[in-house]
Formats: sequence, structure tokens, C-alpha cells
Amino acid sequence: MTELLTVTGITAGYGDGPAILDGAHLTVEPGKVHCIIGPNGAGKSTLLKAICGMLKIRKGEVRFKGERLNGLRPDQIYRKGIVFVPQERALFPKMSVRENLRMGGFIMDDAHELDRRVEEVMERFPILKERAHQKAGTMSGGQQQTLAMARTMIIKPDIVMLDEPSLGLAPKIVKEMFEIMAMMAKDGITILLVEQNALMGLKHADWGVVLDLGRTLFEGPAAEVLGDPRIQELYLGGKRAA
Amino acid sequence: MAHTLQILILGLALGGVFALMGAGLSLVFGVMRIVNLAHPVMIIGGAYVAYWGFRLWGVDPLVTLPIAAVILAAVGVILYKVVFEKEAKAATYSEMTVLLTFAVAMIIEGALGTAFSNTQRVTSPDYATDAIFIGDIFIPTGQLYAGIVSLVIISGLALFLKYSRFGYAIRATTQNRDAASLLGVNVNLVSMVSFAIGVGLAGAAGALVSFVFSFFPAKHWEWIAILMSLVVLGGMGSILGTVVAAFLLSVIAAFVGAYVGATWSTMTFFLALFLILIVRPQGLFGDKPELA
Amino acid sequence: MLTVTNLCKHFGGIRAVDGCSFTAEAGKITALIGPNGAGKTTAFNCISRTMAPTSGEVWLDGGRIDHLRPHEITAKGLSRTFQISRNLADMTVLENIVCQAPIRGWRGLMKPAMPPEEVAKAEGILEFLGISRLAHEDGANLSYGQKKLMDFAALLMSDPKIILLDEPAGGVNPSLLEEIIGHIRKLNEAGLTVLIVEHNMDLIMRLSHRVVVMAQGQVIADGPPEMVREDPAVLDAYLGGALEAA
Amino acid sequence: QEGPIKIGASLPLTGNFSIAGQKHRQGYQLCIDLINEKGGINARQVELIVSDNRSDPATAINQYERFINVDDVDAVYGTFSSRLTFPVASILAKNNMVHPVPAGGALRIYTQGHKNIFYFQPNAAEYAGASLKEVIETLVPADNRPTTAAVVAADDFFANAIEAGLLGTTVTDPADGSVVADLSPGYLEQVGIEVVFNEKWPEEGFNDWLNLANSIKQSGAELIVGLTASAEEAVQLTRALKTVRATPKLVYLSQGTQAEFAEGTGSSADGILVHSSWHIDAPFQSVLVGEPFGNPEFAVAFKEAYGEVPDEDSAIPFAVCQAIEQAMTATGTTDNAKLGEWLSARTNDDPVRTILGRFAWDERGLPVDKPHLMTQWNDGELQFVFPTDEFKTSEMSYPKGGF
Amino acid sequence: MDQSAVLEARRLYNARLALKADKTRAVWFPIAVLAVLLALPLLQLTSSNYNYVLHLVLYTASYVVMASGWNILGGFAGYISLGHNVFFAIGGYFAGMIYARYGVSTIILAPLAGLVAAVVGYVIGRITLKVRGPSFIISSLALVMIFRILFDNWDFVGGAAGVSLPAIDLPVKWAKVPYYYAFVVMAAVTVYATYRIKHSKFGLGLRAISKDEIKAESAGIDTRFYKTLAFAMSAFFVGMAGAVWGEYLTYIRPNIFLIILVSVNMVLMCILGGKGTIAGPVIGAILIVAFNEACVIFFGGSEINILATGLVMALALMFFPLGIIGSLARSGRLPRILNWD
Ligand SMILES: Nc1ncnc2c1ncn2[C@@H]1O[C@H](COP(=O)(O)OP(=O)(O)OP(=O)(O)O)[C@@H](O)[C@H]1O
Ligand SMILES: Nc1ncnc2c1ncn2[C@@H]1O[C@H](COP(=O)(O)OP(=O)(O)OP(=O)(O)O)[C@@H](O)[C@H]1O
Ligand SMILES: [Mg+2]
Ligand SMILES: [Mg+2]
Repeated sequence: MTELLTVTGITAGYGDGPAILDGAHLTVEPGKVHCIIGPNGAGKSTLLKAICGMLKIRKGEVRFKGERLNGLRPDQIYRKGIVFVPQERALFPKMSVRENLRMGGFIMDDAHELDRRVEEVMERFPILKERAHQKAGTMSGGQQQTLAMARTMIIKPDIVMLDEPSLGLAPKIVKEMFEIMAMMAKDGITILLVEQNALMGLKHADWGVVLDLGRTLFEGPAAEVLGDPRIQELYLGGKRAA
Repeated sequence: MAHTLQILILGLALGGVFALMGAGLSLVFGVMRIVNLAHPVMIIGGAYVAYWGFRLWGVDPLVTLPIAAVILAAVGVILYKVVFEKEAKAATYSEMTVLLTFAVAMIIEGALGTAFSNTQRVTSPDYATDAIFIGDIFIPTGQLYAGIVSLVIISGLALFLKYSRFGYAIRATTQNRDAASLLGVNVNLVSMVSFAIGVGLAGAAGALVSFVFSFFPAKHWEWIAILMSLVVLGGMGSILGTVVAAFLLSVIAAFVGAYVGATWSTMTFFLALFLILIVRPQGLFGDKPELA
Repeated sequence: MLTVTNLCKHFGGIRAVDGCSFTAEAGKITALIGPNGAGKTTAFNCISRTMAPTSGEVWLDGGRIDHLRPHEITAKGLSRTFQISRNLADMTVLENIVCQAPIRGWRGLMKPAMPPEEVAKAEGILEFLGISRLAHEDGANLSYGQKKLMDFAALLMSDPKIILLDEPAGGVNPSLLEEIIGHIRKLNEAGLTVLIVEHNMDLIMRLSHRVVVMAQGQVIADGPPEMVREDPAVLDAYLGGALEAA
Repeated sequence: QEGPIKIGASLPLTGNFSIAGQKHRQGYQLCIDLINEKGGINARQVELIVSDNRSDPATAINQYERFINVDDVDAVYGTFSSRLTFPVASILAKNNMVHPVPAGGALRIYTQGHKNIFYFQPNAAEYAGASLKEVIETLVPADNRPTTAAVVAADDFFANAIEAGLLGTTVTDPADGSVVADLSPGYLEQVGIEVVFNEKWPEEGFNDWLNLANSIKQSGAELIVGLTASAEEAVQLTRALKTVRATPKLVYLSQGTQAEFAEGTGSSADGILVHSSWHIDAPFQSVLVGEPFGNPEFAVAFKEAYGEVPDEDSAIPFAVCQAIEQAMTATGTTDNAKLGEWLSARTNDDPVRTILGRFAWDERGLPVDKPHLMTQWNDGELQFVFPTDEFKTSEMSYPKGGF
Repeated sequence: MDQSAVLEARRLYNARLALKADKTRAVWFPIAVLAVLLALPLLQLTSSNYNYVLHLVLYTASYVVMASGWNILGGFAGYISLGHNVFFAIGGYFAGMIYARYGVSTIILAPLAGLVAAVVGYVIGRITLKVRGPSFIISSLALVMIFRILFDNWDFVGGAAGVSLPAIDLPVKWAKVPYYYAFVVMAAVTVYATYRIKHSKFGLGLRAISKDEIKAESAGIDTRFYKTLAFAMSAFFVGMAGAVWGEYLTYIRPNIFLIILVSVNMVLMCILGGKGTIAGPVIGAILIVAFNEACVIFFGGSEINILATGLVMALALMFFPLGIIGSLARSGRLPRILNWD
């Protein structure tokens, strides 16, 4: 097994508050879709933030292609090939849609290539093309989510980490979104996503992780996670899922 | 008629200087959400650089201008490192910095006062008290040069911000720090550099001020409210707005000064501010606030 | 109870809401669905007057409310949540919630901020939502889902007659969602009118009495859930055949 | 009683009046150093405590209270400017202190009925214009006198007071609306000059000098009266008048005897009249610790101590210090009641003798029979031109013409 | 799936949070302080003169009134005003002029002067409270300038030269005592009033406004009314302080009231002590006055004074961003006697 990213026993929290993550671990394999589930406040978002450098890791370590990421700044980690779309979407509210997309390729040196990529992505999401000059902050919730997702596609990173990508999207778009993710995975981009729409998420994932109370409670092939009755009971909405 | 034209010219001449004085302030606010109350005292710092250059070696303030800008920019870097870097992440950042910069203003004022005493200074290159006469109408050369130089600097800056990659990074950092850093922008560096540019502009403005107004360390209190009014009037953070406001208000103030009374001319700036708050709270070029 | 007639909201060239009319009947749960950018949130904003509508009328209980200020509308018994949760930092969750309790008149102003009966009520709601341990946590220090829950809790505090929920289920764990559905239903049975925006079709189908479908600022379908679900226009614009998955 | 005699002075060392404030400190300090060199007062050394009131009245009040209540000073020296002196006067009167005022010429300070307040300049500012009037009457050729005047003034206690005298307005006390002095018809009218332009600029935050200068020029006035509150403003006004190329016959400023003025204006200063309370050429006979001490000695000592030539802003406080010393020596105590009595009892025949000349005061605390001196800048030098009857004076240059 | 250790850690944390919520107050402490202050003038019965001590306490108390008043708008509602000395001036001039003309003591007039300031505050608030954050701060600065120019040119109140007021007719030793009591009592009343406000629905509403006005509005809070009322209330207290201050100084003049240092002091005291807390402005006032006094003693008051004040302010902001009270409370180390919230 060749891991791309390994998280071993990390502890992290906000400021000098209590440890939210308390020994969480995770292994990410290249080219696969990984889905993290867990109740509200389990620490899922916190985990992603810790990986991408937004939070200080107190204990444990994060390795990417064998290299330690602890203590690097988010922009350094980004340049290594890890893209993160937080739950709050992280758009630039007063920039136009096009400028937001261009920011997605900020680290690219070739301006023409960047323009080409931006056009390409806009082709794929017609709503973005239509609203190219609208300010991102005035877009609807779902549109913003689409934009945030689309922005990750400007450069070709190794890992894309998505915090609840389906949030606020219409069912039709959700479906499209998962299809796109599958396609990205096929292109060799590894995907790590957090989903509350767990059924949907796990169904499209290769690997499932259950996180609660800041710890990894279960890790395994997605199908296995889906099938586990205890997990269903606790995290997937119980009886109805069955 | 000639008289009216004369007053218009005097107003415009003063406006050019105010424009540069306000531009740095506007930039620092626009980019970093720092309301830099220390900006005026930094201008005075720049003026001292020009003053000593002139007094010790007789160097023309216009020549010292880039040096003043660089020296002040260096001060900006230090200040940023020591004072603002830590604050940059705080939620109440914008308000906090108002008070912090206030403190910085007092520190700089105190330091300048200790070093140079509170005596009024002014540099007097020949053009400072000269004027170009066209018939009865005159254009004060000091303010003319100052206005031209400041417009050149401001346009250069505006172009840089609009078209350079760094300009992009600056805007991104302003709007969403976290997001920018998640997209590969070294936000600390960006903040530092843009702060330094803003303070450097204060230095440049200081060199011009040194021969247009007289100055002493405590003088900056007189400027704070005027410059701030320009920034609010123009729309917080809009450099263009600040420049327009500077010219507009200086001209109005000149007319008020000539026809109503000198005491009331500064009032123009503040009354205009209140008027704009009533009719257009976001300022001339500002964005509309969320809740209409 | 709540009637919207010919509501329009334009942003420059963009017609976010474009002559939309619908009614939320008293005591019923009405769902408002539609593709992203259909104008649902904007419609909510116009109803609660967080935004001024360009034109159109909003009636509540036979009185026109589109000229009132937001707090007056809240005082009339209409409360809402925000799609992107807005919460008050530096105030505990409990304060966030109690702050929404209605205040009556001048004398109300100087009443104690956190009277025991309101605190008790708030704690009861938190208990039910399973976040009572967070009662004294800072409102800003919550996870996304927890914030949504807090919003919902605050809403219940204001004793509204009608509530407008903007994607209450977004980001909420499925297990908890079950309970929230149950709670909304219970409240509704006790007489509360509900207008809900959601993309979770499962929830909509189970909860709502009537579904209004919006697209491009206009109402394209309006009827009982089963009917809407079959409507080809809706399927095309919104569901994309995705329903069988849920 | 052992230990030194402590004397407190709160001065505007920083802020708008800093130039004058610093010079006042030098004047006080020099005098006290000289006294101590000569063995002190009544065989006690003298210690000067100075604190900076940042040109702020509330701070000044506070500092005098501090001197009295905490530092336990034996006497105080006054502060600079009418602005600061006005409130300080009440506090010192309340505390029964002798209040020698080096600078604070506004009449209202002396009409409040305070005892033991003594002004150390020729006369209240309201009457300062008298010397301008006399200069015009005696030194300006009758066929070429200015007939029109532009009077511009800082919105300052002191400047307003001079203006009131020149324009002949009625000075009232806003506290109860009572009339303090009726100055009509005013000195300018008395010499047949018509005021064609009259303007005020604010005490702080005024930048629009060119506009003001332009208006002055446009008015065509032949006499320009610039009632500036500080040397700084005098420099600004003069530079602006130069820029607009005004060509008056005569220019009179109320501040500008300082070296800083000459430095800031260069040759534009030539021909400008400034009234003054002191001039190095005025050979007044004065006494310091019982020994004769004249203006030349003062200038030498000053130059030795500070490396500069003194001006009135140091000479006046020096005189204040001399007077208090003479009072203490004469009464042999530091009891302020006695000092006050002694000073009040001075007459023209038995005056206090200072480098500003003789001083004796009326019951308000204003000196009797002392005209203002008039000085004029010529070739970078401040020359003493009026009054002509008492001592040797220089020739006044006239008309001024361009700047 | 072992969860017990994590649960235990969480429980402890939650317990700490809960502890923070109900901390019993040491009510006796402020009352004791007040009692001591009320008895302090008895010192004057001894042979020495304690006028300067009285002056310092009185001065501090006057700033407690102003800073606590400022706190209502700046601390609770989150609108930082650098222009509150305008109300200081309005109070001072209103009461001062009546005192000068009709001899009515300003101590009696103080509440009325406060009311006048409050009315003016209400009107101004209607305009300036439309904007928040930096724009508001700047508008408040401009307000000071406007009033400065107006007062400077208003001949009836003596213009820039001001009016000198008759001094109270008491022997030197006792002349300060009436003002002393006036300020100490005002300070006590103000602190108590801010306490009541903070713990009322109104106070809760203000805090909500300071965080998110749209949310507050949709929670049923009449934000416009709340904040203008807060503005008026804080103007009231500041105006009251101004009223007595004028008579105490025996002098009213624009640049006593309308210099930026006065409003900066108010702000600085609140920030240093803890904006939005009850004890904060009190602690802040004590520290700043003490600090200024120390500066005068050590530097004789000079440029270094300004430098030092700036340094203290900067350090305080950098290391106690929530103020002394606020920062201590957050880390759970606030001594009980200072928990007045
Ligand atoms: N900024 C913050 N400061 C302090 N604590 C926080 C902060 N953000 C989140 N927390 C706490 O951390 C815990 C985990 O939060 P996190 O956002 O990681 O949860 P999550 O698993 O993503 O939940 P959700 O599904 O609701 O998004 C929560 O209990 C929350 O109270
Ligand atoms: N302030 C604004 N300026 C310009 N356009 C806006 C503004 N606010 C919303 N819009 C546009 O109006 C349309 C409706 O937005 P709205 O937020 O109401 O959609 P929505 O139905 O809630 O969608 P979602 O399900 O994605 O939340 C969108 O196309 C959006 O881009
Ligand atoms: Mg999350
Ligand atoms: Mg929406």
C-alpha cells in the first residue's frame, strides 16, 4: 500500500482551548475518494484545517509523500499540492466570479495558461460563465458552493480536500458534483471529503472514515462502513437508512 | 471672475497635496482594514527627513522625496512586524487597529518631539514662496509641483494595484485572509508590503508637505480629522474616491475661506462628511452596506 | 396566513425574484424548493425585510408588512433563520438564544437580561437538540452544524406564529435531522406555520403539506408534494432524476 | 526654614506655544542660576521646578495645584499666553499666591478682581495698538500715510485683544455680559485709517494661508495688520504674503521678534513692524540680587548659557524672576501675602527694576505709564524704532513695498 | 470504540465553561471602596493639606463617569466613538453658562446638563449611527472638529477665549470637597447604572448589535432605536461629568473640553480596563490617571510623556486585547473582587 498522506495521532485545537482533535489518524491513498463522516462537532472540519496548516498541530504528525507538514503555513502546503475548500467556502466576496477563479491559479506563472484554464472551467459550469462578472459575495448559497468547487479545478493538485461539498446544492447539482469528483479521481486527483449527506458520500467513495469526539473510530472500505449496523444507527440516521 | 478663478486654482493646488496625504491612508485601509491614525504623524516624519536634508545639505525636498518614502517604508515594515502582525488575525481587527495606530501616533509624536523639539519647521526651496503669474492670476509653484508629483505617484500606485499580480494578492488578502492563504498567498508578507507602501506614501507626502505647510510633531492632530474625512467621503478604501474628495473639498473649502471666513473653511471637510453620512453613507465610491 | 404577491427583487440586471406569488397557509408546512439561484433566499430576505423588495407585496395575517422594519416583522410573529448561520460572537450560546426572546415595550427593556424562566426554556431547547453541553460556549466557537442548530434553537425562543427556515438541514447530521423533523412536525401540530427552503428532498417529501417550486425568480409549480414530484418541469430543472437515490 | 526656596512654573514646552514656552524656561532658569551664583535669596538657594502643560489649560491648572499642594513651593512664576494665564489666575488667587504674569495681556484677566496678580509687559494687549498709532503719527510722512488697512487675526485671546483695541470694539465678559472696556473709536480710526478687510483664522488647524493672503492683497489695503498668536503663524503669514506678491506700505505683526521668524522668512521680513516689550538696545537700569544688572549683561549671560541671542520671550520671564527676587529680598520672607503687599506698594519712584525697565502696578495689576516698544526687522536684524524720546533708536524704513 | 477518556476531558472543559457562567460576586468590595472614598475628605481635618489627593481621586472619578458612560456605546454596542468629549463640552457649557449668569451650582444642574447632552446625542446618533466600524469612528472625530469650530466662534460663550467662572466661596482646604463628593457619587451612580444596563434586555440587545446588526434586527431588536438610545445614555453621563468639571476648573473654554486627549482618555481607559465590562473603565481610569501622574513626577511632563503614554497604550492593546479585566476573565484568573459583571 502506498500512502499519499498519513495522519498519525494528531491533537489540535483552537487557540489555547481544549484539544478538539484527540489522536485522530487517517491514511489517504492516491487516486481514491475518501469520505469522512461523523456527528456535528465531531472534529471533521478541524481535522481538515489541521492538515492544511490552518491550525497548529499539538501532537502527532502529518506526512505528505513522506514529508512532514507540521508547522508549515497554509500557502506552503498549498504549493505542495494540497487544496482545501473549507465549509465556509473561502471566496473573495468583492471579487467577480472570474477573478475568484483566477485566484485559484494564483501560483501559476503562465498567465495565458491560467486564462485558458479559467475558460475551461467556466465551460464546465455554465452558471459561472453566465455570472462571470457578478461579485462572488452576492451569489446564492449553492452558486457559491459551485464556484468554490470549480476553483479547485484550475490547478491540478494531488489532493483536494472538500468540506461538505454538497452543502446547499440542489439535488441535480449534487449528482453532478459527485460525478465530477469521480472524474477527478480518475484523473489521478485524490479526494478527501467530509459529508453529512453520508449515504450519498459513502456511496461515491472508496474509503470511509468515521470520526467522533476527535478520534478516528472506524476506517475501512466505504461499503463496509455503509453496511455496519452500529454506524448506521449512530451516524447515518438509524433505522431509515436500512 | 478672475477672483473666482484664482480661488479655484488655490483650492485645486491644496487639493493635490491633500490627495497624496490621503492616498496612503486610503490604501492601508483598503488593503488591510487598518485605519491608520498614525498616518499624519508619519507624514510629519517624512517632512522631517526632507527638512534635515534641506537644512544640512540644502537638498531640494523633491529630491529627498524617494528617500523619505524608503525610510518611512522601512519604519512601516518594523511597525508591522512589531505591532500589527499579531493582530492581523483577530476578529475585532479593524477597531483594534484604530486604537493601536493611535498609540503608535503618540509614540512617533513623542519620539519626534524628543528628537527635534516641537518647534515649527518648514523647508524653503525658492519655489515654495514663488508663484507663476498669468496676468493677475497666480499659481503658487510650491503647491503646483507638489500636486503634480502627487498625482504621478497616485496614478502609478493605482495602476500597480490594478494590474500587477501583487495587486491581486493584496486584494485577495483584504477580502478573505484565510482564503488567500489557502490559495498560496503568503498573507503576512502581502500585509507587510502593503503596509510599508502605505507608510512610504506618507513619507513621500511628508516631503511635499515640508514646503507647503509648516509642521511640528504635534501638528498631526490637526490633520487627522481632515484626512479621515477625505477617506470616508471618498468611500473607505477607495483611492480614487479619496483623490476626488480631496480636490472637491479643497476647492469648496477655498471658496468658503474666501467668501464666508477663514475660520469656517476647515468646517467644510467635516460638514461634508456629515452630509455624506446622511445621503450616502458608503461614501462617493464605496460599496453599499449590507443592510439597506 | 403569509401571502406574497408579485414580489420582485432586481439587482441591476439580475432578476433574482421576478414576480413571484405564493401563500403559506396557516398551520401548514409549506416548502419552497428550486435550483440554486432560483431566488429562494432572496424571497426570504424580502419577506423578512432584510432586503427591500423592488416591487410586490407581502401580507401577513391580513396586514401588509413589506414596508416594516425587520424587527417589527419579527414582533408580528414572523421569525427566520439564515442560510449561512449568523451568530453572535463573544456571547454564549445561551445568550445567543435568549437574546431572541421577545421584549415588550419600554419596561421590557430594563428587565433582567436572562430571566430564569427564559433561561430554563432555552436550556430545554438545547437539551432537546443535544447541544446543552455547549450552553456556555462562545457562539462563534461552534461547528457549522452546531451553528445551524443554535439558530434553530434561537428561533424557537421567540414564540413565533410563523417561521421561515432557510436550509435548516444543511450540514446537520442525519441522525439528528430525524429528531428535528419530528420536532418541526410537533410544533406544526401545535399550530405553528412553517415555510421551509431545503434541498433535502427526502425531508421535503415527508414534512411538507404543500410545495412551491421556484426557478429563475418565478414560481413554476405549486401543489402537494406528490404532484410536484411528478412534474416534468421540476424534474428537469431541479431534481435531475436524482430522487430515486434518496 | 532650611533648604532651597522652591519656585514652580508650568510652561507650554510642547504644543502650539512651544517656542515661546522653551524660551520662557530659559529666561527663568538663567535668572535663577545667576541668583544662585550670587549666593541666592536671603542666603537660600533657589530651585526652579518647571513642568510642561502641553499648551493645555486644564493641565496648567493641575500643575500649579501640584506645585502648591505637593511640591510645597514658596512661590510661582506665571505661564505663557493669555489662554493659559486666564484660568491659572483664578487658581492662584484662590490659593493666595502672588501671580507674576510674563505673558497674558488680555484685559479680562485683570478685571476679575484678583489680588496679587502682576503683569510684566507694558500694558494690556487691548492698548498695544496705541504704539502702532503713534508710530504712524510720528514716523510716517504725513503725505504718504496708509489710508486703508487689512486686519487679520488669530482667533486667540491675545490677538483678539489687540484687535479689539485697533478696531475699537467693546470688550465684554461673556460670563455675565458686562462691559470690560469700551475701546471705541479704535486706534486705526484715530489715525484716519479705514479697515477694508477683516478676517480671523482658527487657533488650530488652519492651512489656507495663501487664500488669506490673496484676499488681503485683493482688498488693496496699504497697511497690513497681522495679529498672530505665535511666531509660527507670523512666519506662515509672511511667506504667504510674499507668494502672492502683496505690496503694502506698512506691515505690523503682533509676534515675530524671535530669531525663528527671521529664519523662516528671510529677507521678506524687512520692514515689518513688531511690537515688543523688550529690546536689547533699550538701556534699562535693573537690579539682580542687589547688584546692577543691565541688558548687555543679560545678553552676554544668555549667550554664554544657551549659545543664542536672547529675545523678548526670554527677557520677560527673566524680569519676572528679578521682581520676585527683589520682593523676597526686600521683605526677607517668602510669605506670599507679604510679597504681594510689597509689589503692590511699588510706585514709579520706587519701582521694581528689571531688564524690561521699571514696574509699578495699578490696582488691577497692570503696569502704569509704560509704552510698548516698536521694533522693525531690517537686514536680518531686529531694530528698535519707537518710542524715540527715551533712548537711542534706529531709523524706521518706510514704505515696505513688496516682500 | 473507546470514548471515555475524551469524554472525561470534554466534561472537564464544559465544567470550566459552566463555572465561568455563575461566578458569585463580591458585592462588598465596591461598596467598601465607595465607603472609604466617601470618608476620605475627613483627612482635611488633620493639620496637613490633602487637596492634591482629593484632586486626584476626584479627577479619577470624573473619568470613571466618562469612561463608564462611553462604555455603554463603545463597550456594549460596539460603536467606538472618539468624539464623546463633545458631550463633555455640552454639559460643561450648559451648566457653566447658567452658573455664570444665575449662580445656580452646576452640581445641581448636572442631571439637567446630562439630559441636554443626551438629547443632542440622540439627534447626532440618528445621523452617525448609520455607519459602523471605521466610518463611525471617523465621523465621531469630525464631530469634535465641528463642535470645536462652533464653540470657538460662538461669542455668547466667549468664543475661543472662553468664560471664567466664579470660584466657590469656601476656604482653600474645603473648596474641593463639594466637587469631590459630586464626582464620587456620580461615579458610583454611573457604574451601578452601567451594571443595570448590561444586565437588562437592553444591554443584551446592545451586545447583539455589536456583533451582528442584521442578526440582531431579525431577532426582533429595534437596532436603530437601541443604538441611538445607547448613544444618548452615554452622552448623558459624559455631559453630567462635564457640567461639574467646568465649575471645578472655574473656567470653560473649547480647548479644555474639545481636545482629542479627553476622548482618547475615555477610550483608552475602557480598552485598557476591559471594554464592555463593568469594572474595566474603573480600573482603566485608575491606571491611566496614576500613570499620567507618574509621568509628571518622573519626566516633568514632556514629549517623553506622550511617548510613554503611547507605549503603554500599545503594549496594553497588544498583550491585553480584551483589556485587563476581559483578558483575566477569559483565562479564568480574574480575582473575585473585581468581577463586577
Ligand atoms: N473557532 C473555534 N474555536 C473554538 N472551538 C471551535 C471552533 N470551531 C469549532 N470548535 C469546536 O470544535 C469542535 C469540532 O468542530 P468541527 O468544526 O471540527 O466539527 P465538525 O465535525 O466539522 O462538525 P459539523 O459537521 O457540524 O461541521 C466543536 O465542538 C466546536 O465547538
Ligand atoms: N446582492 C446581490 N447582487 C446581485 N445578485 C444577487 C444578489 N443576491 C442574490 N443575487 C442573485 O440572485 C439570484 C437568487 O439568489 P438566491 O440567494 O435567492 O438563490 P437561492 O434560491 O437561495 O439559491 P440557493 O439554493 O443556491 O441558496 C442568484 O442568481 C444570485 O446570484
Ligand atoms: Mg464541519
Ligand atoms: Mg439560498
